[in-house]
Formats: sequence, C-alpha cells, structure tokens
Amino acid sequence: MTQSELPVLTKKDFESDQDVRWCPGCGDYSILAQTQKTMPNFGVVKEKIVFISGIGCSGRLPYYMNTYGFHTIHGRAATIATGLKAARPDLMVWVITGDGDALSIGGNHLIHAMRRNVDMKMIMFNNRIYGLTKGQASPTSPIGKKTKSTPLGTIETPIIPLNLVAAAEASFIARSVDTHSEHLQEMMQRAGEHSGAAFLEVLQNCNIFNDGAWRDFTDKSVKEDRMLVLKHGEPMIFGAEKNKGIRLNGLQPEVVTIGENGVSLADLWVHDETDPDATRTQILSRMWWPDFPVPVGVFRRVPRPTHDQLLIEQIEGAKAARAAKGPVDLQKLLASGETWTVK
Amino acid sequence: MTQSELPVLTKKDFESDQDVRWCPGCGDYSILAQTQKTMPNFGVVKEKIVFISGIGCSGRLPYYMNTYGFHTIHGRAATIATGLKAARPDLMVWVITGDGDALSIGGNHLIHAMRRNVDMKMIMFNNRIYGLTKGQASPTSPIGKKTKSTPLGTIETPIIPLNLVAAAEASFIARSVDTHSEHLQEMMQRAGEHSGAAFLEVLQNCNIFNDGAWRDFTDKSVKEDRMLVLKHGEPMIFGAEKNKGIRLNGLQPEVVTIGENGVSLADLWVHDETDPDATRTQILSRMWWPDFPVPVGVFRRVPRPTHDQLLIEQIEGAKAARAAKGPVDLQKLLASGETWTVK
Amino acid sequence: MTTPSSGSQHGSVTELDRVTIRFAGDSGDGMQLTGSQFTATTALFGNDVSTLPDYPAEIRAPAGSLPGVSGFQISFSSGDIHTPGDRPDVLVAMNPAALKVNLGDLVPGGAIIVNTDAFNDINLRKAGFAEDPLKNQSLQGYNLYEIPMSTMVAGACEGLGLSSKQVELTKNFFALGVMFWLYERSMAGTEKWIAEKFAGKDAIAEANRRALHAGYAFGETTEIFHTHYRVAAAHLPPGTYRNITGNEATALGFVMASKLAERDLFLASYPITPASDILHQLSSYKHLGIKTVQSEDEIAAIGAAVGAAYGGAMGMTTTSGPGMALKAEMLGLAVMVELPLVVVDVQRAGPSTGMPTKTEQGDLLMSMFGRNSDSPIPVIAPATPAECFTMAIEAWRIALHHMTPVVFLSDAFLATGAEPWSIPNVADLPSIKVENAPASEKAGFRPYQRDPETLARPWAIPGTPGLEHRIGGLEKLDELGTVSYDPDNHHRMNLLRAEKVARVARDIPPTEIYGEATGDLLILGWGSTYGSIRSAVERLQSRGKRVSHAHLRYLNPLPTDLGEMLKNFKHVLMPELNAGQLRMLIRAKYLVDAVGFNLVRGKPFQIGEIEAKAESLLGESVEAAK
Amino acid sequence: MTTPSSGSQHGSVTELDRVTIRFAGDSGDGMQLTGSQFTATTALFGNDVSTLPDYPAEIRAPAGSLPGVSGFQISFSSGDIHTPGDRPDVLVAMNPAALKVNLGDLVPGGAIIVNTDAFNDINLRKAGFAEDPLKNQSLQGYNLYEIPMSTMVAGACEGLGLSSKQVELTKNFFALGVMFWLYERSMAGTEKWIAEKFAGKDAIAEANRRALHAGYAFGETTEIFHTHYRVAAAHLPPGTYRNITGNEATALGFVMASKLAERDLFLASYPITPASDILHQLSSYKHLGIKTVQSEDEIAAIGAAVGAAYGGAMGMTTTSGPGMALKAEMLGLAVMVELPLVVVDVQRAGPSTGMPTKTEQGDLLMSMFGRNSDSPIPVIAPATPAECFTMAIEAWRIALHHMTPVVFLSDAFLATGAEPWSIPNVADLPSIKVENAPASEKAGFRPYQRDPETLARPWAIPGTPGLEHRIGGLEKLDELGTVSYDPDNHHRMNLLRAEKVARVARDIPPTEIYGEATGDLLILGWGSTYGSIRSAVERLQSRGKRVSHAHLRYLNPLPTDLGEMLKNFKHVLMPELNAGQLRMLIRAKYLVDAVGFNLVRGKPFQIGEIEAKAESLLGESVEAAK
Ligand SMILES: Cc1ncc(C[n+]2csc(CCOP(=O)(O)OP(=O)(O)O)c2C)c(N)n1
Ligand SMILES: Cc1ncc(C[n+]2csc(CCOP(=O)(O)OP(=O)(O)O)c2C)c(N)n1
Ligand code: SF4
Ligand code: SF4
Ligand SMILES: [Mg+2]
Ligand SMILES: [Mg+2]
Repeated sequence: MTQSELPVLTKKDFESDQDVRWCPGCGDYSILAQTQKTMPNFGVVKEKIVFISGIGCSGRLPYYMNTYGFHTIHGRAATIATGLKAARPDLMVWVITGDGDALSIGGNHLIHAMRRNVDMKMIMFNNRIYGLTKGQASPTSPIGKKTKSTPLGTIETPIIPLNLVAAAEASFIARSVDTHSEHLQEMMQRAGEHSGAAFLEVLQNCNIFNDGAWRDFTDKSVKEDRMLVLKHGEPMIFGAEKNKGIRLNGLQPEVVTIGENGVSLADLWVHDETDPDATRTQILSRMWWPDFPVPVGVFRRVPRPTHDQLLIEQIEGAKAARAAKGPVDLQKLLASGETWTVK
Repeated sequence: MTQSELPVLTKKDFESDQDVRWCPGCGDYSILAQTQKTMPNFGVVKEKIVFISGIGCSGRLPYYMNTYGFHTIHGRAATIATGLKAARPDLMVWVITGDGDALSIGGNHLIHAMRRNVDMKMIMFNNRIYGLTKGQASPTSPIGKKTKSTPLGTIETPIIPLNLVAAAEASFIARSVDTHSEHLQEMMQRAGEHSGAAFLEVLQNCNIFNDGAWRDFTDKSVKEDRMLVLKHGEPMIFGAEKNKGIRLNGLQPEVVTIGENGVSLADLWVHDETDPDATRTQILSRMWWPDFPVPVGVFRRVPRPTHDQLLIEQIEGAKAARAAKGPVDLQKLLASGETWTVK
Repeated sequence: MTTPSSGSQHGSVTELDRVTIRFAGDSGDGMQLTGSQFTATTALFGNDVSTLPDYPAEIRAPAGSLPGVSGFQISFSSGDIHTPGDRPDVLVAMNPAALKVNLGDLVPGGAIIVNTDAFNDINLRKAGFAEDPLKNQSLQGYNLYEIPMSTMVAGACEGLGLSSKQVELTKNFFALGVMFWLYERSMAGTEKWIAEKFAGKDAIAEANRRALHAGYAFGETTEIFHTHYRVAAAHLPPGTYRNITGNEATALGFVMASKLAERDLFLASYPITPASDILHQLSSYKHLGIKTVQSEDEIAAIGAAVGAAYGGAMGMTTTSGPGMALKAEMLGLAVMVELPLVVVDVQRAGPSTGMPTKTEQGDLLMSMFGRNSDSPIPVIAPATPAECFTMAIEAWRIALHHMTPVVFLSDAFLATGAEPWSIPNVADLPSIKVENAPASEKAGFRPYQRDPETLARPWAIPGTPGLEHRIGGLEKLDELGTVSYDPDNHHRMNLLRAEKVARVARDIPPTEIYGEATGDLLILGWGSTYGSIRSAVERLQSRGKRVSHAHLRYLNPLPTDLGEMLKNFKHVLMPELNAGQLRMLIRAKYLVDAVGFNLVRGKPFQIGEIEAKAESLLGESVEAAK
Repeated sequence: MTTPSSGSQHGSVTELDRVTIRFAGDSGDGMQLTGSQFTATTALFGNDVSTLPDYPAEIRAPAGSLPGVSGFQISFSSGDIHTPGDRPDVLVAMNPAALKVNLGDLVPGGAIIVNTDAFNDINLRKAGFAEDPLKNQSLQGYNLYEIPMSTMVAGACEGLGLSSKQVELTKNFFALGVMFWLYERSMAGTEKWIAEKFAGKDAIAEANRRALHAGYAFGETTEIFHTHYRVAAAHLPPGTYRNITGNEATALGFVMASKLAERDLFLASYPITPASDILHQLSSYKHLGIKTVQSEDEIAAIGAAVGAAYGGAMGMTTTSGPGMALKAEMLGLAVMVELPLVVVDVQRAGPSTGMPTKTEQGDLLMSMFGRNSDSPIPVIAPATPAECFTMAIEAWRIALHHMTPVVFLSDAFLATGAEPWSIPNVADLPSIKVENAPASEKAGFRPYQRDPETLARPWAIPGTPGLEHRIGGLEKLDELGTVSYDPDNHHRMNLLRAEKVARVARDIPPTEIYGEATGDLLILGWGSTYGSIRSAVERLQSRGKRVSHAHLRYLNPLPTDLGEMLKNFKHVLMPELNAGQLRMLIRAKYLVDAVGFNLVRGKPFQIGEIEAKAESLLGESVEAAK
C-alpha cells in the first residue's frame, strides 16, 4: 500500500456522516472507536483503505468509516476481499465479520482465505450469539446455551476460532476484548502492520441478547487474574500480583505460582509469536477460564508471501519469460494452432 | 444400529450389480474392495447400512455397494448424512468423499459435522487432485503443483485434513493408504466401531492425473522407513529395523535412533489415541516426509455423546417433563394463548 | 367518520363500525407490546381485527431518532375486515419522532394522542422539527390530545421505590389505559398478563397496573375527551377463536401435518428475518417429538432436510429470499431423487439484502425457475395469516402424495400480521398419511416405478429389507433408477417429472370466484394481497361494478379451471407486490392480456389504490395500464 | 449420396459435396486425437467443417465396455455447413462396443471400417454381442470394410524395439492413414504433429509415422476400396482461418475484451464440466497479465469476481448449471451494487447433476429469474462455436457501458464443438473502453447518480481521492446510495434497475432475418440450435416454402424489433433444447402463440427433425403442436 505522501490524519477523518445504529451499550461502539483511532497510524491515505463486511450487527461498521466500504452478503466478505486484493494489491483491505458470519455460513471461505494468506486484516466480533437476527445460537455459543433457536440449550461443541485459523495456517493470529481499548488498539495496529492474512478475534458484548458472555474474566475487577496478556519473548505471567504463570508439562500447559514449591520465572513458558509451528497457537487457543487464564494478544505472527504477491510474481515471471521470445502479439495468439488462408 | 439377528454376510453380499467404472489402476478399486470386505464384520444387516457420497470419482462408490446408497451433490454429503442420522439413529451411515469434495466446496459442512459429532463414518479419498474433472489442483495439492488450472504451479498452502478436523474436535481421526489393504481394513473396522463422527483419510493414488502422489513413502519398498504406524499405548517406533523412533522435544517431535547417543525406548513418545486433548493429533498431523515418517493409524478416539443421542435426549426429557403435566393435547396447543368463543 | 364528534356531552358514546389505531413510539417504548395487548383484548371482545406491526430493521436505533420509531397498527370492526386498514383514524405518538414518521398516514381530521413530556428540545431536534408542532399551527385539521404521560405515571407510581427510569417505562400502559377507556375495553386481560409477566417483580407489576388504571381513569375523569366510542362485536361465524400471526399458524400447521401424516417432523433451518420465528416455535416443541437443527447455512439446512426425507421423516426447511437463493442446487437434487420435502420461503423485500423486515412477493419466479435446467416443483401460497395453517398442511399433503418437494411462499406481512382464527377441531381434519414401500423378498426392486395415477415413485426408506438401491443426481433410467445417459430416456424422464407435477392439479380444489363468474373485470391475485383486493372488490361491487375476485393458492401447477375463468371477463387485473411475476406466467400460458398493478414499497397495497386502479381500467384505457 | 459407388474401378474417384465421418473406439484408442487430426487436415485443405466430440462421462470406463466408447464426428463439405451432420456416412469402429453403440446412427448403406483384430470373444461379450456381427448377416445393407489393424501395425513397427502394447497404441494412426487416402488428404500436417508431439521419443514417433503411412498405403494398394472420394474445397469468404471450439473462442474473446477495454481481466472459477477448459486456457495466459484464481467453490468464485470488479478490474467467473445455481445470491448483490461482471454458464443436461457431458439449453430462466425478488440482468448467448469470440466481447461491452452483471449462456455443444473461424484483424476491433469516476475535491459524491442515457452509475474505485463511499446489499437511496427504507424510494429504485437493463436494447444490433420478412413460418431460435435450424430452413426454402429464420443472441432485454417481426408470420416455431423456456418469455411478452419444439436428449437437434416439425406446422394443425 502506498506510503507516499504521509497525510496527518486524525480519528475524525475516519468518521463517516452516518449516525451509528447499534443498541445503546453494545460492545461494537468501542470496537468502532478503536478502529477509527488506529487508522491514522498506518500512514495510508484514506482512499486506499477499504472495509468489507458480511451481514450482522458487526457488518454495519463500514457505514461508519469514512473510507471505501462494502457491506456485502452473509458469510462471503472474505471471498470479495480475496478478489479485491488480488486485483488491487495497492489497497489496505480490512474485513469485518461476526462469529456467525465468519464461522457458520462463512467458515469455508475463512479457512481458504487464511491458507492462501490473502493480505486482509479480518476482525471477528465474537459475541457468541446471532445479534442482528435477535438471538440464536452461534458456533461459539457454549454447550447448553439457551437461545431462541435452542430453548433447551445447544448440543453442539463450540468452535475455537483461533484453533481453526491456526489449522488453516493463518500467518497472524490475535485476540482482544471490546472494552480493553488500549490493548484492542494495539492489536489492530499489529494486525494492520502484518503483511498477509491477519485474524483478530475481539470478544464483544451483546448486551441485548447475550449480556455478560465474557464478563467472568474480562471484567476490569478480575481480568488481571483471569486473563493472560501474551508478550513476545516474555514468560507467560499473569495475576494482579504478577505472581502466577503458565508452565508447560509435556504438551499440557499448567498454572503455577511463582515462588511456590520451587517454581521460578525460568520454569515458565516463554511466548514466541514467531514460532513457525502453529501448535503453540493451538495449545494457547484451548486455554480457557476457569481452568486457565484466557490468553489475549498476538498468538502468532509468521512471515509468508501473500496471495497477491505470489500471483504477481507468477505474472511477472511469465511476462519476462515471454518477453524473451519477443513482444506479445494478440493477432498471433488468435491465430495459434493450424491456420489456412482463403483468397 | 440393530445387532438383532446377526446374519452371516460376506463380501459378495455387499457387491452391487453395477460394473465398476474407475480408470484401470485407480486406487479407488482397493478402497472399494476393503470396504466390501469390512462391512460383514459389523453384524449390521445390510438394509441398515447407508452410503452417502458427494461428487467426484470417489463419489461413485455407493453405486458399487449393495446397501442403501445416495450419490448426492458436490460437497454436501455431510449435510445429508446429518439429517438422515438425526431422523434415523438406527442406521449405520457412511460418507464417501474426496479431497476437493470435503475440503474445498464442502469444507464448512465437514467442520460442522465434526463439531456436532454426527454419528457418521466419513472416508475421504485424498488423491491431491480433482480427478473427475480431469486434473485441477485440490486443497491438498502441494505448493508449486502444476495442474490444468495451475500451469505455473499452485501458490496456495495446502490444508492438512487431520489438523483441520482436530480443530473441529472430531472424536475419531485416522489415516491409511489405499494399497495397504490390511491396515486400511483395520482402520475402516475401527471407524465403523466408533460411536460419533469418524474421519478416515485414505491416501489414494490417481494414476491418471496425479500418479505417484504418495509413492515416495507409501511404496512397499520404503514404507517401513518412511511411515509411522501408530499403535495405542505403544512408543512410536518405525523403520525396517524397528530401530527408529519419535521423541518429543518440548512441542517439537524429532526422529531418533534407538541405541544411538543414549536414546532408549523409554525416551520415545508413547501414542495415546484416547488423549482428550486434540493437540497430540495436531502435532502428529504436521509430521511429514522427508522430515518425518508419515503417521498412519488411529490418531484420536475419544468418547463424546453423538448429535442424534443428544437430540433424542432433549426430546425424551421434554416429553417426560411434559407428560408430568398430563397428556399432550393438540387441540389445546392450537388454542394456546387468549381465545374467545362466538356462539 | 371515526373522530370524536366534538360538542357532544362528556361521557356520551359514539357508535362506530370500524376503527384503525396506530401506536407509535421509540423502539424502547414497548409499542409492539401495547399493540398486541390492545389486540388481544379487542379480539376477546369480539371484534374482527387485523394488525400490522412495523418495526425498524436496526436492532435498536438511537433513542428518539426517526429510524428508531416502532409502530403497531390495529384495525377492528363490527363487520368482518381483511386488512389492518389503509390509514389510521387515531395515532398514539409517544415522542416527536413517532409523530413525524406517522403523521402523513393519518386520515384528515384524525385524532392524535401525544405524550407531551417527550416533546422536549432534544427529541424535537432528533425528529428534525424546527419548532414544536404542538405549539405552532401545523396540527390544525387534526384532533390533538396532549397528555403529560410521563408526569402522570410518575405520580401514579410514587412510593413504589422504583427508579424514575423504571417508572418511565410504564407509560405505554398509561397510553393503553387511555385507549381502553376510549373504546370501552376491559382491562382484565392486560391486568392478568401483567400479573403473570412480572410475577415475582411485585413493584414493577404494581407500577404497570397503576399506570394502566391511571390512563383509564384519566380518560374517564378528565374533560379532554368529549366522548368515547363503541365498536360493537362482529358477527363472526360461530367457533372458538384466537388471534394468530402467519408464522405462528405456519408452525402449528406443520405440527398438525405431522400428526395427520403420522410421521416425524424434522426441521433444519438457518435463521433469517422474517422466517426465524417458525424455527423458534418448532424448536420449542421438542416435547411433541419434533426434531429441529439450526444448520451452519441454508445449504446445510435443506441438505439435512433432504437427508431426513430420504430416511422417511417429514424433512423441511424454512428461510427467506437470500437463503432461498442458496438452496437452489439442493432443491434440484430433491427434484431428481423425487423425495417429499417442504421449503418455506417467507418473502421479504429485495433484491439482495434489500429491506429485510419489509414485505414483497418477489420470489415466485425464483421458486419456479431458480434451478439449473427444467426442474418442476409445486408452489403454493397462503392468502391470510390464519390460512398459513391450512396451507402448511396442504404443502405436506402434496409433497407426500406426489413424492415431490413443495415450495410454500409466505411473506413478511403474513408472517407478522395477525387476525382472528377460528380454531379447527383436530378430530375433523382428514388424514394425509402415505405408506412406505413394503419390504420385499424378491430381487429387482424398481425405485422409479411410478404410481399410474400420480406418477409418484415409491418411498423406499433405508432399513427396509430387500429394497436396497442407489439414487443420486445423475439422470436415472426410467423405472430402474440406475444411472443412464440414454438420450431418449433423458427426454422421457424430463417429461415424466413435468407431468408428475402437472398432475397435482387433479388434486386441488376448484378456484373460488368472489362475485359473478362473468363481468367487466376480474382481479386476480395470490398471497398476502388477498385482504386489500377483497376489500376493494367489496367496495366496487357495492357500487354496482361488475368486478370479481379470484385468489390463487396454487401457483404451480395452475388450477385447470383458471383458463376458462379468465375468458369470461373483459379485463383481468393482477395486483402484485413485484414487477409482475405471476402475470408473466398467466400471460404465457393463457395468452390473456392481463394488466399488472405492481407496487414494491415493502408494504401491502392500500384498498384505495386497488380500487382506483380498477376504476381506471373500467374506464377503459387498458393501454395506459400496460 | 455419399457411400462408395460399388462397381467403379479401383483408383477411380467419386466427387462428393459433403461427407460425415464418425471415428469411434475405446476411450483408450485415441479417437478424439484421430478426429482432431483429420479435422485439422481437412480444414487446411479448405473444406468447411463442423465437428462434435462425444466422450463418456466416466473418466475412463472399463476397456471394451459400452460406456467406454468414445466418438468424434466430423462433417466436411465443399459448400458451407452449420452442423456436424445428423448421421454419419462412414463409421470407423475400432472395437465391437464402438460398432454396437454407433451403428444405429449410420445412414442406410453407409460404410463401416472395422479393426477385425479387436473382434475377439471377450470384446464381443463386453459389447453384448451374442455372435460376431462380422460373421453373421446383421451388417448387410452396409458397406463393410474389415481391416486387421493391430496385425498391420505390428508388422509395420517391427524392429523398433517397442512393446507390443506400445505398438498397439498406434493403430488409430493407421485408421487415420486409411481415411486420408480415402478422402485424398495430405499426411503432412499429421506427420508434423507427430514429430513435435513425440520429440525425443524417436521410436514412438517413428512407430506412429509408420502406422499412418501403412494405413495410407493399405488404401492405395489393396483391392478392398473400389474408389476414393473427393470433396472439393469450400468457397469460404476470403480470410485467414483456423479451427476453433466454443470454449477456445470464449477464452480468446475475453482476452480481446480486456485489450479493447484497456483493463485487467480477472477470472475466479471453480472447475466444472464442460466449462473448465475456459479456466484452464485463461490460466495459461499469465504472460498476458491475466489473473486467475481457482476458488474453493462457485460462491467464492463469483465473490472474488465481484471484489475485483469493485476494485476496477474486469472480474468474471465461469461455470455450468449446478455451479450457476450456487451463484444466485451473489449475483443479486452484483445487481444491487450495480458493478460490471460477466458470468459464463456453459449449460449442460440437468436437472441436478443430470448428464454432465451432454448439452442442453436449460439455464435461461434460471439466469433470468434465479434470484430473490426482481433482479434484472442482461442475458446473451452465442449461436456457434466461433461466435463465442464476438459475444464474449459483447458481454463485456454491455457490462462496462451499462454497469451491470451480464450472463453469457454457452452450452456443451458450442463449448466442445468446432468450426472454421475467420480470424478477425485485431486492429479493426472497436474499443469498449469506459472511464472510472474521476477524483474529486468537493464533498458529497453520489455513487448512484446515473448517466442520463444508460442509467449506469459511476464506477468509483477504491484509491480515488474524494470518492470515499459505502455500498452494499441493502436498498439504496436514489443517487446518494445511502441505506434507505423509504417505501417510494424502493419502488423507484426497482423501476430504475429494470429500466437500466431495458435500455441495453437501445444498444444492440437489429435482429437479422434469414429469408423473407413475412411468410408462413418463422423459426425462432437462440444459442447452439443455430446450425440445425439454419440448415433446415435452407432446405425448406430450397423447396419453395415461405419459411424464415431469426436467431436471438440477446435474450434479455429482447430486441425492440422482435415484436413487429413476429406479427409478420402465420406461425412461429421455437425449437429449444429445453421445455420451452424462451418460448414462455416470448408468449408472455408478445402474446404470440409461438409453438414449441422441445427435445432434451443431451444432444443437438438433427436438421431433419426440425424440417419435419416445420412441415407438419405448415400442413397447419398448429393445435397438435401445442
Ligand atoms: C444468506 C443469509 N442467511 C441468513 C441471513 C440472516 N442473518 C443476518 S446476520 C445473521 C447472523 C449474525 O450473527 P453474527 O455473524 O454473529 O453477527 P452479529 O449480529 O452477532 O454481530 C444472520 C443469520 C442473511 N442475511 N443472509
Ligand atoms: C456444484 C458443483 N461444482 C463443481 C462440480 C464439478 N466437480 C465434480 S467432482 C469435482 C471435484 C472432484 O475432486 P475430488 O473431490 O478430489 O474427487 P476425486 O474426483 O478426486 O475423487 C468437481 C469440481 C460439480 N459437480 N458440482
Ligand atoms: S443486538 Fe447485540 S450485537 Fe447487535 S447491536 Fe444490539 S447489542 Fe450490539
Ligand atoms: S481420474 Fe484418477 S481418481 Fe478418478 S478414476 Fe481415474 S484414476 Fe481414479
Ligand atoms: Mg455474533
Ligand atoms: Mg481428489
């Protein structure tokens, strides 16, 4: 994307003239605010930024961004982003989606966009419910969750989004929380800076149909003890007293207290977001409250050529190879194979 | 499924009158033969067995089985199996699919069938190519693979099927090879015996459009040294001399030679297919020749209530609860809410 | 004329035969609740009623904003009525935005009841009023009733220890109380509802009860209303009635169909407005043995339904336009394997995402032709909310007896609109049972050997000894059902599939005609336009016009008596909430120059619009209408 | 009369003006190759040719089995021809199965050339022959030529050190050699091809060359053929020609369109028979800067195409029936956001999976109506393989100039059939370029402000300063393009979308009529039925019948001159390879009693069938035909 003239833009520049239409108190407001705050940092002129969304409450975000925006159809945003980025490598493409949009109807496109390493930054608003359609179960709803479509509780094992995208070899994987503004901004910043398919899960509160879905561990009062903020190259420490940590026992992570029965800093699992092997992310993604603190931060960030880069490479390569044989002549192309002339 | 009268059936009983129409030399022949051989072992009467397939060369298998069979449409076999099994828990449902059918167009249904633990046994014929459509790249084609649709080679990171279904919490995960008849039969047997969603990947040779895709390690002459046959509860040993093994170094498996620089049997990673944590499967699924021997066998087998069981449970529970309030009266149901009578 | 006859003595009573009221307020003001409470009471009282909720697409737009306005219209009468009324006689506006949005629809001289407390500067600005309409002359020409509702409920609820915010929430019950007094309704039903709804929350319950009574008392004691109104009970045919929406009737219809067919019902569906409620309701019937699955998408949903049907259950799926589009390929498979299946499309305004909460009749041609190659499927459509019950059973009767998928076309107006329903006697409903193919000893079962009468193939479900066979999407050899590429066989099978569906026409009731069998104009409709067309025709006939009404429930195949019927009228007018979809089918089939009346505004026709259009046609100039 | 005039002297020559040959053998026998070699040489020689390959759906059925038979038919002539011929005059049958499958099509008295070596017991049984047809009388009435081809090539290839299996593989070149001699063709082209193809594999190359010459020599020296045949060069209009299939022409047409529009071409597609070759060919044009993606499914493919179009590229997707069905919802989005897009549907026999390699015209109505609500899209269809080139450019011209998705309907027959194509001069082709909306300083850009003439909206691509805006599937406010639920706006936008597509009709060539502008019968067709209809009409006209032919390339909107044209004929006959899809549109729009002729057998009409149908109509009794 062009870094050419670096215009000094502010949050205001990224606010559209549409008034925002989410329920009062919805977590989406904060996500929108952080998005608008983060955009100026990339030094990308706003006409080169595109927000593509599917359908859902989350899907309305592009209307509120004063950039190019495309509110597409349910579950297919990733496919449109794939075509757009392939056609226009110069653009910065963001995809906004929900847990139903990305994991239910859109699950297949998600996997394939990730394995292709399409250079898009996908933010998934995970509220563990279908908001726009007024409260049905989503693929992240916990077993037993009673919703309009599951009055006796769901009977389906939920999908762990980050484990799934790791299986699809996503090159950037992160998680944050709607109300943890600074952290969310940082994650957006990191996602935006990554070259390749970035997947950012945002734990979002739907106060109307699934209020408090994450509160147990995201609440300000408890988050230090119940969430683990991953930091690259640092041992996994958490807790209000910063005295708890994660140790690996074989493949099994376990919670330990530093100083207690001989556990020292050195024993802790040190995070490495650049670990080429996605296994680490898959283990971290399974850590969940109350057994574990819930990890947030950048799980994975590995370099890999993007889909559009590889596509262009092939084209440039083919052009060069062809150029060696002289200029391309369409007339010749049409006449390829046996021809004959009638006088 | 009914074990009632146990008829003594043979392979012949499961051969339909249709003549088989695959290319001479296709790996599908062997898979069909092992399938027909295995069926009698379940003591299930043949009218209670159903084979459902998508579209592809693999999709033709049901025509050759003298059971109930449904050759559906591309990528959707899992959805049809889901409805069939929910409606008819008494049936034994097999799903036959290909790498394109299951992972490309059908990827989303695959994930959701697995997380729901639909009691179906899915056999995926993986030939790393689109056979029926005469040779395009599939999601398992290696990067750089030249095909009709990718004349300069694919640029997409392939999907590791077993890693993906593990991310979807499949309760039974296994791999075998078309030509390894006994092992393949054993895997089908185990899949058939599992209650819940079973996923069996069969490395299959398409001798017309992708000949020798697996030969490097499946060939009789080399397989001992290049493949790892997983056995529950046993250390991971391989090699013609049975002297090589797999040791875990942190999260990283590594190949070691028993007896060399102090490595003993005790150091080897012991396989546990009942490991509740799918991480093991995800690590094993990433082991690949030439860095590692390619694992075959049962990667994972964990008990979990099936989708149809849970559905029936809810229904029985609701019926019981309701029965307590007296018999269901449809007339009353229609009249629920405020009613009034006009004389 | 329905507005208070000013000058009359307080306490006096005005007799009316029909009143249309619209409750309008902020999404947070509980207007849908207020409306349904008034509806229930009014229905109970014995009036014929028809209702139409109208809520914003946004989950919850900003308080006080124009998009945030939620409305509920009810029309009730001493005679029988078919629509929620073209334009309200009375508008209850809880805030400026509600007034702004709805004033245009009010009849001239209509009554406006406002909550003056909500008319503050902020709200006025949000609603885009330059100045307070209550203060300037802009509402002349209406009967304006200004009530400080918030203040009144605050007073009424003193001492209950509730927050002012909680108290404020009761003002809709105050408004309801006023309306109850105004139209001589009993508060009993609502009081009962409050007691149940807020059981345990005594203070809240009491607050709402007080607000209700305060409103009623206000009407009675204050001078502001010079009269109240009496709308006598309607003379509905005898029977036990309830009020029912189309989605409710649809869900109950399927439950009943399953009972009448003595087969398990299986629903797989993916949520989508305005169809979701059918999924919700059937999901709550687990105790009836109904199996429901919320699938990962619409393709998976119809796939699961096909799988269940293959297994011998009554497999079905419910959706709306965009979801219906996704089911096309799987529907084609169902046509090829000839399994019974019911697909419900609750149509909404499109194309694409369109206006998800608004009504339209745009999916008829997609249902007919939205599949690769010739792929015939019966299509039926209910005409009123209550009729969804009967037609849901019809859908299954056809699917089962003809071994075919059937499309059931409802729409947003039917789905959410309500009317009194004369509850049928379950014992009187005829069986729609069909048998599975029986087990067989001898080899050579023929899965495509057809019933000579219906051309239906046998339903040979897995588990039946001796019938093991294979089916699929590839063309089948006639009778044997094995794969065949034989050219003539393919042609024959295409004809058979078409003929099988065509023969459904032998099996449907004759087309009713309302009015003379011959005349100047036949108004031909289908689906939810029934009410507006029927009312318009009643008016036209009452003015001596030779106009009749025919309304199709069976769109494919078309009734065999239709061709004749069309010939007997000078003109044929076809009002549709689309660009003329059924009209195209009729013109192509009968070469009749049917004239279209097509408005796609996301809402039902107004009676007057159809009336006017008919008049213009009767005044000749068919050309103009083309 | 095209069979050898027996009795004539050896070496004598018979003049013919048209010959139709079918090469048939096992899938492994290389019949497609043999056919295309004969075609290339024959085209080079200057005949007009038309070909039709016919291979089994199975990848490779068992050797010698009936489903394993692969055929290739070529018709060549000294005059110009439009079809690969109804029935072959000569059948080359490499094994019993090939004889069994194809004998029925052969003209009475036709010639049969068989490889006797393949007529052993096993093969005879596989083909289901009770006894050897060469030995009994069953082939009386044909001219049978028995040649032990395997034996002959074995002899010819001695000393090359090849396995007998390898040698056996050359027998198709032997057969080719025989045919070359029989029809006075040069072997040069094929020899060249062999040299290139087997470069490096000298022994193989030599073996094939020897087999070819052996066949030729066999014809020359043996007594078995009493004559050989001369089909003089045709008098095609001057120009440089090549032989081309519909899929090749389609792919080249899109390359050319991209050049003429001066925009990048982007193709996202999911493989499906018979459309895959377009993806394959365009994927091989990376050096031309064409970007191709094989998507995970058809929805993703059209999604990516829409994304590319949004970005300003020429985004397109290619598919066949079942895949087309899956694209419905995304096509609806493209209609709503009004972006240019081309969707190619190479139709195949359905419904559902149907007969994937066979041809049909069954997707017209799906293309027109297969989306939720009224969602108008232009639909065009090429009439011949070579015409796919021109129409591919037309598709893009319309898409770009009218800012709309366009459906391009090809079919399996066009896709795989071939004909000589007079290669256009690139320099002569007109530009189809359109401009993007220019950057703007001032605020308030209106993404739905339309061109007054075409009603096209501006193409405002991301990256353009000052045009930042949002689009989507929700209904748009006229001009501004913001989300709107306004009822009248929705109605207006629906009319605008319809009118925009209707205006494409201002922009298409007048409908050509072949024959008189008035008469007894107009045969109206579209798509690949062109050749059969035109040939039938030529014959009818030559017999003095007042029959004309009009062939539509533009199916939506229909040409404005069509209505008038239809009025000028007593009867209108519409042959379609479907149940009457275009006929329904024509009848509905013009209220003309067009009669259908509908055969769905997975193959083109035979000229004679259309001729006969026309005759029966001309002999009145239109009723019967209904
Ligand atoms: C094809 C299609 N199917 C269904 C819908 C209805 N629909 C709209 S949003 C949605 C799910 C929303 O859930 P999620 O993605 O979690 O977004 P949220 O509203 O929770 O932010 C559904 C089912 C649709 N618009 N289109
Ligand atoms: C909706 C749809 N899209 C595309 C196709 C064409 N098609 C048939 S099989 C197939 C892929 C086959 O590959 P795979 O699943 O790997 O099976 P294989 O033939 O290799 O066994 C495709 C693309 C189709 N039949 N239906
Ligand atoms: S429904 Fe939930 S997610 Fe949607 S806007 Fe309201 S609070 Fe937010
Ligand atoms: S194409 Fe490949 S997979 Fe298909 S039948 Fe032939 S060999 Fe087997
Ligand atoms: Mg959600
Ligand atoms: Mg494959």
